[in-house]
Formats: sequence, C-alpha cells, structure tokens
Amino acid sequence: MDTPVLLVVLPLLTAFSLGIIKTFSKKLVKAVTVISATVHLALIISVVREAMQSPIVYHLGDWDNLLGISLVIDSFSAMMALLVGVLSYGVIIYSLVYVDFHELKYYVLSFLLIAGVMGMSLTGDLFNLYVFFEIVSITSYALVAIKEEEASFEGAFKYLVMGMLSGTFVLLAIILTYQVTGALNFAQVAANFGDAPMLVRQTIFVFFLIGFGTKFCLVPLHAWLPDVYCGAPASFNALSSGIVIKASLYAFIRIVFLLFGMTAGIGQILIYWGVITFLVAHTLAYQQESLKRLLGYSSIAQIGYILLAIGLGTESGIIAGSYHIFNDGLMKATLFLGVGIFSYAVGASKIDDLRGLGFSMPKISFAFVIATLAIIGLPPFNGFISKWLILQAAWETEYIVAAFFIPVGSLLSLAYYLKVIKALYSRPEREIEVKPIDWKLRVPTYVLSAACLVMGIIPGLSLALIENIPKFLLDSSNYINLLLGR
Amino acid sequence: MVNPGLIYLLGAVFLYFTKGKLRQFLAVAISVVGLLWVYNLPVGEGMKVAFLDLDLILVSVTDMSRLTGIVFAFFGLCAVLYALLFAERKFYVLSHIYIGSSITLVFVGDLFSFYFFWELMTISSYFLIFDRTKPITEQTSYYYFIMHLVGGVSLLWGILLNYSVTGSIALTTIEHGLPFFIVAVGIKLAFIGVHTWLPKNYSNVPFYTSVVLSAFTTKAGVYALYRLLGAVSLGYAGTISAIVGVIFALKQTEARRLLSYHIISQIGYMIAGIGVGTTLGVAGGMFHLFNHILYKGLLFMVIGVVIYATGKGDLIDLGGLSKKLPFTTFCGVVASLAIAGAPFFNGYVSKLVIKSGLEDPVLQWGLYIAGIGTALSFMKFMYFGFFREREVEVERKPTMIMKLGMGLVAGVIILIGLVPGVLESIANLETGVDYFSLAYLWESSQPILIAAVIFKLAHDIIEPHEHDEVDRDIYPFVGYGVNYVGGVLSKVQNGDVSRYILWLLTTLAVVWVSFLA
Amino acid sequence: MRKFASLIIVVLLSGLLLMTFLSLSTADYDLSEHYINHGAEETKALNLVTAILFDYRAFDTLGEATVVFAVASTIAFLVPKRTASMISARFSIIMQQTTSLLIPFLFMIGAYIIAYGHISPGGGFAGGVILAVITILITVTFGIRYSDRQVRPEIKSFMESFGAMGFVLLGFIGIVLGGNFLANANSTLDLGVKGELISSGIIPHINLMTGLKVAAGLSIMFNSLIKEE
Amino acid sequence: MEQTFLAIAVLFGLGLYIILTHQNLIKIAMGIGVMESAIILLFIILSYRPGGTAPILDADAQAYDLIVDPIPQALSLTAIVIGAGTTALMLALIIKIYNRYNTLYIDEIKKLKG
Repeated sequence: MDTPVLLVVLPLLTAFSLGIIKTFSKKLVKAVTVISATVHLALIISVVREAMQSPIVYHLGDWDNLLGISLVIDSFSAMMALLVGVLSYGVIIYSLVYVDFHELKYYVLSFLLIAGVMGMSLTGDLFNLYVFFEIVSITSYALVAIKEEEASFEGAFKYLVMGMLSGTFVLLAIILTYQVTGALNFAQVAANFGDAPMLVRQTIFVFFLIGFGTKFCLVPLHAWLPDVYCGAPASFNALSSGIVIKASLYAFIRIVFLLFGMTAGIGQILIYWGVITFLVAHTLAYQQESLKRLLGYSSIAQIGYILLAIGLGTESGIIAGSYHIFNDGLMKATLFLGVGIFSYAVGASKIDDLRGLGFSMPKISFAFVIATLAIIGLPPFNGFISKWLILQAAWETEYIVAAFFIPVGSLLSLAYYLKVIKALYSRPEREIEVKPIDWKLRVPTYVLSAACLVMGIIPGLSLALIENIPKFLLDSSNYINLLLGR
Repeated sequence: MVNPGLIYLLGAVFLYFTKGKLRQFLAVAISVVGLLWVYNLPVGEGMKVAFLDLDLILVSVTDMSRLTGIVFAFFGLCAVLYALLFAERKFYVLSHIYIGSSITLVFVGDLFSFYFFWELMTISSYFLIFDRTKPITEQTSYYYFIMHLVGGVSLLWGILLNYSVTGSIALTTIEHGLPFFIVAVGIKLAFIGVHTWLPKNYSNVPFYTSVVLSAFTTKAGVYALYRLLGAVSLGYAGTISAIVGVIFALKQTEARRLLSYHIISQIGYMIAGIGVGTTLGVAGGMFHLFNHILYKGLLFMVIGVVIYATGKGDLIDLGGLSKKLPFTTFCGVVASLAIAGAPFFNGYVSKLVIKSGLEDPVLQWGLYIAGIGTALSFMKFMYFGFFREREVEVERKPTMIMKLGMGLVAGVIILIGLVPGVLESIANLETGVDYFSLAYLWESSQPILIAAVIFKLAHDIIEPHEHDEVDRDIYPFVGYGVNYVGGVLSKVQNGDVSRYILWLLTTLAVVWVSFLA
Repeated sequence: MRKFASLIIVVLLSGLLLMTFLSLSTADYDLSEHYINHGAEETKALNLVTAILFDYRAFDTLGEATVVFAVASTIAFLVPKRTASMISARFSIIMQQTTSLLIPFLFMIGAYIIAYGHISPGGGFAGGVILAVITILITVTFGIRYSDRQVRPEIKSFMESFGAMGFVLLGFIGIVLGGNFLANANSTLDLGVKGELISSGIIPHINLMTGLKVAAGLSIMFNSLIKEE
Repeated sequence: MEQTFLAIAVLFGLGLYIILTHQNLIKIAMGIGVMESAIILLFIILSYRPGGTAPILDADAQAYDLIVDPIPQALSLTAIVIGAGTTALMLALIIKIYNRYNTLYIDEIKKLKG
C-alpha cells in the first residue's frame, strides 16, 4: 500500500493547500488542519502497527533496484514516526488556541516541519536525508521567528547561522560519501563504504558528528538552543525538543551504525561526550531564571543521556537510548506545553512568575509536576525506567564512570526542577488573575503527562516497539538486505 | 496475596476525587481496612510480576516485616484520625501515598520495588512537607528532597552494584556495594552527620503533618537497615548516634526540634540493637522501632495539641498546661515515661531487650548515658511545657477525634508496657527475657532517678532560655560549588554568535585532529 | 588575538580539507553509469539531469520545492504587510521602455526553458528563475506598487501553492495508475517518443509546476525583501 | 584536479574566516555564501570526467563516448536552491534585526545569554 509515503506527503499537501483554502474561507483552515492531523495520526498508527510485524520498504517511483529513493520503515523509524505523530497531533490541537500570530503561516510551517521530520525518519537515502534535514531547519528558523519579538529574531538568527554551518558540514560529508562510494542509497553506501581510505572515512565521521551535533546540541555546540527557545512559541519548543532535535540525533545514529558501526573508539567518544554534555547542561540549567531556557538546557542534558546509551553499542544500550528518545519526547512536550499554558494564562515566563499557580491552576500544575518528576528520573514515571535501563546498560558494559554520573545528573536536575516545583506551590506575592484555559490547551497536556505515568508503570507498551531496534542498528546487513529487497 | 500498601495508594486516588465527610470517612476506612489487612497477612511470598527483565516480588511477608507493617498501619490510622478535622485534600492524598508506600516498602521482596517505593516515599513526603502557609518550608523541603535523593541515588547505585555481582535483585542481606547502601540507609534514618534534614523539617511543618512524618521516613530507614545491612556491625555507630542525638536534643527549646533530635537518638538505640546482630539485639531493635513509632508519634500529637491550642511551640513560652489540657498532659506523661524507659511502659520493654542483646559493656554504658539524657530532656519537656506555674492562654480545646487518636496510641503504649507478650506474639518470637524481674526494674529506673537528681540540681541551666540556634551544616557548600561552576559557565556563554561559531569550529578542528592522530 | 586564533583554525581546517580531498578515492559509479546508459531509454528524457531530478530522485525535488515554498512563506510574513516605497531611485523612461520591451521575450525564454526542460538544457528551476526575473525587473524599474498592481501578491501566492500542490498531485498519478508515488517511467503511462516535446510522461508537467512555483516563490521573496518600513 | 581542490579548500577557508572575524551580519551572510559556493564547486569537480560532455543526449543515438556524472549535477542543483533559500531567509532576518536593534554588528546582538 501507499501509506508510508503518505506520512510525508499528506502534511506537505496540507501545507501547500492551506494557502489556497484560505482564499475561500478562513474558517476552513482550522478544520482542514485538524482533519489532516487526525488522518495523519491514523496513518502513522497503521504504518507503525504494520512495521512492528515486518519492516516496510517503499520505493518511490517504483525504482526498486536502488535507482531511486526508497523509504524504509524499520523499528527505529517506526518509533520515530510514532513519536512524531503523537507529539505533532498534540501540538496541532494545542496550537488551535495557543497561536494567535500569523495563524496561517504557522500551520503551513508546522506541517512542513512535520513532513520534514517524518521524511528524515523514514528515508533510506543519504541525500534525501539532507533535503529533509534542510526543510526541518528552515521551517524551524521560521517558526522561531514567528512571534516577531526581539528575542525571536535574535534567536532565529543565531539558530540560522549555526544551522547553516551545520548544514554545510553535513552536505560536505554527504558529497564526500558519494565520491567514495558512488551511491546515495543507504544500502549501497554502507556496502561500499569500507573501501574508502581511512582518512576520508574519518573526515566524513567528523563532519557528520559536528554537523548533526550542532543540531542536536553536543555541549560546546549547544549554545544556540537556549537562546532559540526564549523567543519561540511554546508549541514549537515542544516540537523542537521532542522531535526536531531527536530527528537529527536519529539521523546521526542511523548513519553511524550503517557507515561506521559502533566501534569502541566512536563509542567512547560518544559516551564521554554525552557525560560532559549532560553535566554541563545540568549545571547551566541551574543558573536559569527563565523557564524556557531551563527546559532548553534540560533538553540538551537528555541528549547527553541518549548519546551515552547509544555509544555503549550494546543491545541493551540501544534499547535504553531509543526508549529515552521516546520518553524524553513525551516529557519535554508536556513541560513545554505546560509552560505555554502558564504564559498564556498569566504571562509567566520566569520561574518566579509561577508562584502560586499550583493552586490557581491545580490540574495543569499537576500534569506539569508529573513531567518534571519524570524527567528528573524518579519512579514511577517513564524517565525513571529509561534512566534505569541506561544505567544498567552502562554498568553491563563496564563504563563505570559514565554510569556513576547518570544518577549524579539526576541529582543536579532535581536541584533545578525542584526550584520550579517550589515556585508552583508557594504563596503568590499578589493575587493572580488566570485567563480561562480552553480544553484544546489542556487536553494535549494531560494526555502527554498521563502517558509519562503510563509508560512508567507499563513500560512494556512501548518496549515492544523498541525491542527490534538493535537488530537493524547493530547488524547493518539487516537494514541493507531490507533495502535490497532480499 | 495483595500488598496492603497498594490499598492506600489506590485509596489516595479516590481521596483526590471526593470531598467533605465522604472523604473523611473514606480516609479512615482505608486505614482501618489497611490495618486489618496487614494484621491478617500470612507469612510468605506472592504477587510476582515480571517488569522489564526483572522478576519483582510485590509481597514477601516475614514476621518482622509484619511487625513493622502493623505498627505502620496502626499509627497511620491514629495519625489520620488525629488530623481528620484540619486536613485539606493535599494532606489526605499525600499522606495516604506516603503511608501506603512505606507499608508497601516493608512488604516487598525485591530490591527494585524496594527502591521504587523508597523514592515514592521521598516524593510524597516532600510534597507533604512543602506547605505554602509556611514559607520556610520552601527551603527546608528543598533540602529534604535533595538529601533524600542523594540517598536514593546511592541506593540505586548500590542495587546495581549488587545486581551486577550476584545477578539477583532479591531483598536479602547485602554483601556487595555496602558503602552505597550505608549512605542510603544512613540518610534515610538520619544517622548523626547526615541527620541535618530532620530537625529542619519536622519542626517547621503544620503540627498534624509532623505527626505523620515522625513515624515513617526514619523507621523505613531502620527497616532497611534490618533487611539489608545485617552483615555490618554498627553497634558503636548506633550508640554514638544515641548519645550525640540526646546532647543535641537537650539544647533545644523548640519542642518539635527537641523531639526531632530525640528521633535521632532513639534511632541510635535501634541501630545499636540491630547493628550488633545478635538475635535479641535485632529483636530488640525491631521492638524498639514498634514502640518508638507509638510514643514518639504520641509526643508529636501532644505538642501538636499544644500548638493547636495555644499557637506556641517553644518551651520558653509554655507552661502550666496541665490544668487546661488534662488529657493531653496525661498522654504526654505516658509518652515521656515510655521514651525514658520507665517500667510498665513500652519503651522499657524494647530497651530491655536491646540491652539483653548487647554483650559489649561499652555499648551498654553508652546507652545508659543516653538513657539519662533522654529522661532529663523529657523532664524538661514535661515540666516546662506542662507543669510549671505559668498562665498560658488556651484558645481552643482539642477535639474529640484528636483525643481519640491520642488515646488509642496511649492505650497501646500502656498495653505493651504491661503485657510485653503482645509484641512477642506479633513477632512470633520468644525473647526469653523476664521483663519484670526486680533487677531489671531497678536497673531501668536508675537513669530516670539520676536524671531527676540532675534536673533538680541544674534547674537553672536546663530552664529554656533564648539562645542562638546555629545549624552546623556543610552540605550547602556542595551546592554553592556547583552554583559557582554554573555561574562561570553561563558567563562564558555570552550570547555572541561569533563566539559560538568559534567554539563550533574549534571543536571541529580538535575532533578532527585527534581522530587523525 | 581573536583574528589570529581564527586564522590558525581556518588554516588548519582548510589544510585538513585539502588533505581529505587529495586522498579521495573513486568508486564504481554503477548508479551514474546506469543513468547515463539507460536513463534516456527508461525515462525518455534526453536531459539526464532532468531525468534524475524529476524521475529517479523526484522526491528530492519535491523537498527542494518545499524549501522554496517554506522560505517564500516565511519571508512573506517576516516583512511588513503594507507596501512602501522602493529603496532605489526611479529610472529614466529609456530604462522603463526597454524593460517593457524585454518582458515578452523573457517570458518566452522562461516558458521555453521550462517546456523543453526534458530534452534540452534547462528545467523548471532555471525557467522559473527567468520568469521571476520578469517581476523583479518590473519591481526594480517601476517600483513595488506598480509591480504589485500588475501581478497581485495573492495571485503569486496562489500560483505558488498551486505549483506545489500540482507537484504532489502529479505524484499521485503514479498511485492512481497502480504504481507507487511519483511513479513515471515505471508506471503504465505512455512515455511517448524520446526527444519529442510531449514525452517522458509526467516530467514536463512536473517541470511546469516547479517552474510556476519557483517563479512565484522567488518574486514573492524579492518583493518582500525590498519593502521597507 | 589538485588545483581545483586547492581552490575549494581556500574558498572554504575564506568563507570560514569571514564568518569568524567579521562582525557585520551581511558579511557573515556573504561568508556563508562563499562556503556554499565552495561546496557547489566541489560537486561539480567531483562529477567531472576529463573529456566528458554534459549529460544531455541527442535524440537519435548515444553520440558521446564519455559523459560526466549527472548525479552530482542534479544534487548540486538541489543544494543551490536550498542554499539560496536559506540565504534569502537570513537576509530577511537581518532586515528585521536591523529594524529592532538598529545595528548590523553581531556583538551588539546579544540580549539573550547565559
């Protein structure tokens, strides 16, 4: 069937058509948005269910002997697709009320962003990956600037400069890869890559690491992210932290496993870099007064955990890392949507502004606190499960130092998230006037935070989806055979 | 077989959605059902659940865990009764999660779930302590959570170490990763040196909250000590804790701080008993846990009534309450006698068993001295709080339901003091100690008599007076250190894009060169 | 100091880059061999680059068009809505007359390049840019008000959306014909004779759509950027 | 080939140097443009086969012996469009930043930090 390609094309088509629809009726725009998002989610779920049985390969233009571009949906892609589907659906519903600036453009860009992330997750072609990577980047820059505040422009500009550099390096790596392998398809690239000279292979790895690393925020390259999050709408932050950063990370992981394999050398770099990343990010997060910056640093820190887990290169490490990708998406989305509601209802942007909101908005605060506890890594929430798995995996592989720092990181994150919780439930300095909050804002937040709890108590739900990921990552021949149709 | 703690946890959800009388009824009902359930729990294992790749045992009952569970559930009931009229929704829900998780903790049979409920206790008690009507709890609860999470992390770390060596997560005496377990348990039971969270918090929460708190957190730590650290000899550590705790306590004038330091001191007894590892010592330690929850809880209830009635909680401001609050005074006397180890009260029973379990004379003498201090400080507590001549205005009288809660506890204290066999039958253990032999009675009365003499002689020194209270505490400095590093890092990140680009390219160059090298 | 450090890093990086280039190896370029030897037969498009862009790797091109679309919509909202005066000075009448004369020819060249994209050098992107030059010329010589009056912004954005949607809808033809998305050479379409204008299935149509889109997108971008508050 | 590689490396380095040392936003945009040109040049040089013709065939037959690699050419087209798009976006942002901050100097645009 043609559902796999629809996952990418449907949001594209929606984005393209919104402009035309608007000329007929402005009311129709929101309706089309919701319908399209719903259909998209349904399609994703059906594809993911199918992919859990057996991986799907879809050859665009019927070029099945690797002449064209193929979409490949193995477990890892399916997990990403599911994450994208769930988060983007929640965010779209949320945006219906939250967004009151450039509405039409917001939806257009959001759908393009969703299509881009989807394309990055599904594609089986190196250059196609780059194209979608750039779509994601460009729409992200635009969405950061969409509020047209000073901070948004500054953030967007910083993002753009760093993003362009990172895009340049990725492009350079891709063209070098093409030169030494003569192919763009992941399967052929992976098969031919071993013949390339050592120097070139190392260069390509470094370019991919720095190029994607800038986007998924390895520590000295992370500096743009908190600035970007300040001026961007909260709904975009949720998407960005939940799926945009993760998509770059996904691309990097996929490329590393296919082209280089997780050798001990690469693994060590990733592990220790991951540790540094989360330690530095946590320490910096403690300094923040602005909520969004704090959450931004926290996102960087979570990337550190994921890198650590993936760098272990073992089956349990990969499962733990992928699970953390999924969980962090849920938790971060909840947090950012919560922050969005706080700023929508009372104009809060700093931690101090939250004082007393725990009592004037008890349910939202409760959902928010659940996500906070989850991201600290406390039971019984999902963050605990994934951190436990990472810890266990690190321990098994005898990276004791790295394993030691995981709970230390949790402690640090407790130190600053507790400030937020404390502010929520302390006595306000003055009376707070709360704007009524529409259900469209509340429901996505509740659902996502409930998911944090459910995934913590019944981790089997999503682990079933994830347990096959190592099969395709660790043994790249599985993936290659999939593409070759063997 | 269902873990009785889960009833409380489930009940907490219902409490969240109910209101008014129904909620009050429900809260009491849950506690009563929980208590009956725990009481009727047969010894054995059950409720095995596969979680991730672990096999969890959610119910594993031994005689000792049943003993602990019964006192947890019983005191939980009394505390809920006591707080019934003041509590808001937050208290109901959180205290039930808190009580429920500690009871579950007592009955689980594997380290993973043990850790799980250990942290759940921390989380729920954090929110219980954090009270917006008391701004100071903002800081203290923060401190509390951080300290306890250090403990939790340490426990997690220890569990992993143990798991990696033995390949099992069974909840037995630990042999590997001991230091981590010791830190974890030490923080939980407020061992001297890491006790700082306790007086800070218990003296600053609303009075009915401190009643609940006083019973569970530290005692869960003691239970963990009993289950996990049987292989470590901690007798001396316990004695030191007992003595130092008492010395700190003597200095206090704020009633609940005094009681808090006494928790530390009394925990010292339990550590000493459990730490020596003899059968009698362990039994004595667990009995003491049982008894301690009752009398210390009662003391917190008494001071709670005082605060409720007069609005004051400092011994400097109190006095002469015996006439106005006769029942409360009676309960206070009972509890004080119990904690001082006076014969025919429950403290006497367990102290005696501990003492019989100790063979080392140093330990015995240490506890003897601690006993003197305890007796002395409770004379101070009762005399200056209730019996000295002074007019203190009483705004409100305690309600019947508060009295009911206190009366239940006091009754059990006396019952156990008179019939120590009750404890032995619950624990299914024959200690063989002749509780009411004259030698023992005399020996146990000595500290109290000595204390009485000292009290008479040094009345002026002991009399509560204003003095500066300094919390000596090195842990915040760790926080300052982290904060400083963060401040430097955040200054480096000065918002200049060209600097960020320089970082990017430098990283690129460094990684590239290091790869080639 | 800073310049010196930058210089060192830049020299280092360029040196490393050069080292990498010099040690580049070549591989078996089976893929491009296939395109060269069979591309024209399979797709009936003589311009192999077009064949690759619009058939083998048409999905990339869709992404590319999306980029233009995204940028055009972004720039459109980033700059102020109201029309303002042109930045540069007014041109003389000679300039204006010449421009008016040029426009039909430019249109023809653009249209030619788009239409013949699959048999001769050119294609939707190149042709689209030339079409965009028309509106850009009008803007530059006559001012933005006149330009917006001649080709209204709504029409441009409609054209852009239409072009992008047309691309996607053309892609669905493959599905309708029982193949996959964007199927052309491998679908049951009659590809026609190699070298004729009406050949290569949907390639010329996609070219047309891309041309429309790029033309509209670029002129939107230019007209938006040149406005000032 | 070697000279071209050298030219590409130099161009790339120049672009980087501009970005690193210049404070003016427009110049930074130009620097990025220079880097992008270097990469496009790399595409072209890698597709080049000595003596090859452009990958556009004649209608009748395979008239050419050697044809340059068409793939990098197609890719470079995509890369150019993406680069142009990003540059346009960047310029638009620069306009907006100039409106708000009244400066084009990057070291004055750092209200967000920490």
